Amino acid sequence: VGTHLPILQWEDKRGLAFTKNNLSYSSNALVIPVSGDYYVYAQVTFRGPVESGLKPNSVTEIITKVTDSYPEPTQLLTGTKTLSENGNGWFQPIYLGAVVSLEVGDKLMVNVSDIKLVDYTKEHKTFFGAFLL
Amino acid sequence: VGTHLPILQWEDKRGLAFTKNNLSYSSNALVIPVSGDYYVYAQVTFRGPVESGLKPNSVTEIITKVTDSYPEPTQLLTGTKTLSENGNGWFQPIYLGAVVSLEVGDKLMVNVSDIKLVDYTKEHKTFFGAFLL
Amino acid sequence: VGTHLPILQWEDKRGLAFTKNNLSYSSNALVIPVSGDYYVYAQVTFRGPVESGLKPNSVTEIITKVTDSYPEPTQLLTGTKTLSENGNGWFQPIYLGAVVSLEVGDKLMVNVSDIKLVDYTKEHKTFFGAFLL
Amino acid sequence: RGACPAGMNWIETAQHCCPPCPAGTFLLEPCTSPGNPNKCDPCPAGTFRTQPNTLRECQACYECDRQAFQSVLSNCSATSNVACGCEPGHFRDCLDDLCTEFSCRKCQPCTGRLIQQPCSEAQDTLCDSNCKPDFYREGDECRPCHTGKDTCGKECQQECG
Repeated sequence: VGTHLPILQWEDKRGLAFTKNNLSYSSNALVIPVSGDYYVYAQVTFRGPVESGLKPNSVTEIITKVTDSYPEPTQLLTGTKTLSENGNGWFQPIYLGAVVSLEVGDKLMVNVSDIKLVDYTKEHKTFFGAFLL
Repeated sequence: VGTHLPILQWEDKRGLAFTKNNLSYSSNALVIPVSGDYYVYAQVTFRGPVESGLKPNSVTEIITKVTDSYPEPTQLLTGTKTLSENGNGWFQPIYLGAVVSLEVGDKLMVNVSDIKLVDYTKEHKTFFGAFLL
Repeated sequence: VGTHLPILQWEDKRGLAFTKNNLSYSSNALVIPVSGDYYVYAQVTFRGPVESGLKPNSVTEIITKVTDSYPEPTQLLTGTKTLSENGNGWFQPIYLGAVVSLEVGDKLMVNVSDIKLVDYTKEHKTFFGAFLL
Repeated sequence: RGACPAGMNWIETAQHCCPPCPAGTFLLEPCTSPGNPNKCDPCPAGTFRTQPNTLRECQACYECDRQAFQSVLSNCSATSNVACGCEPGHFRDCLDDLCTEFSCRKCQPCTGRLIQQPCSEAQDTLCDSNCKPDFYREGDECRPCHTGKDTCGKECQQECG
């Protein structure tokens, strides 16, 4: 459930983006270098219009964990919001953040309900990160 | 004053939930083990439908502090949002997070405008935590 | 772009507000005392009514960086939301938070689309902060 | 932190002032002393700096929003961000007064009416309020008089005869 949703890809070097302390980014996931408690966060700005008549009634963002020790992804944090904007141009940011216990090698990803609705145009509107406590 | 609003109860052991470094959970509150600055956060996902005709026009989440040194609770962080969804099935997440100075023994709780509207069904949609800086 | 929007002023001493570890507040900005990675966050609660007929169709909050090393401000984090509430009295909180790399002397500010819409009446509804990782 | 003369920036890591790197580049290595040049590298593809600077990285270019029918007016270069406009047949639906955020909406066709003002980047087509000759008004639409169909209702007969 939820984790079959499309996975976002991220820029990890240019502009404001960076990875350090061995936290690395590969194939759409942040890879955990050392076991511990991490504050994990992500914001996705969703936006319309999509071709008129195709307005979804909700948008969803899920931070997911994939681990070698379990065959299925685990949903860590979920933000889901129904849309009530009627006009064409709408914007809806969803921010998520919390402390989770992670093991070395765990992978963190962000799934969204519909990639076509994600505002990827500006790095300061849609972002994803984690830091070790 | 918001703090007479109902207090949420939390799972603190099973699934993704955990407490450590002596941060403990008892009678609906996180209990602060050592004085210091903490990043405190919580997300509550509110959702309808409620019996039709009873749709609230807003939802509110408040992180509150109770301390022995003062007889009244203190509102630390508040998220309040009016609802404009007209349909019955609606979802509205509210995330709050900030650094607050706390004393040993202080208790942190989450109040909500209406417990019936809280989506408590999935641990990744409604969560609450804190960590010492 | 974006950074010509009005800048919010903040209380830095009274109530829940405080600054420490040389992170100081002056002329509407948090001043970074030592280079490093910071978790920077802010919530702005926007609210109507505005004189009827003048309801904006969106609200925007931007955390901006000003540095001696560059003549233009840099947008670090942006939350922009269209409004669909039709009634007059509406509330809309926007929370932003992420890790950014900062240099000593950098200044952090919060810009908003319209200062008249900001609910500054309660410190727990609109807040701004940062901490060194 | 030392004060620097005009045109020079304080470099914390070097603990002295250096000249800024030119626009389109970023500071790879600061000057060894205020009189010497920095080592500046060009902004990597997909990034830019419009101004002289002593920053350690360039800003990431924005992207035009294809889903919102935006088009590229000018590509991102080492010294300028991308500029976005609207695809032909669309106009800007601004989100805020400064139009920093906009989506592009289809221009209205003015079927059966004269065009007062053609669609532009900034504004939708302005249609004449009256129907063109050989068209009649039905509700707020203008319909052709002779469609070969036999149905010519009351409004049609009044205007089309």
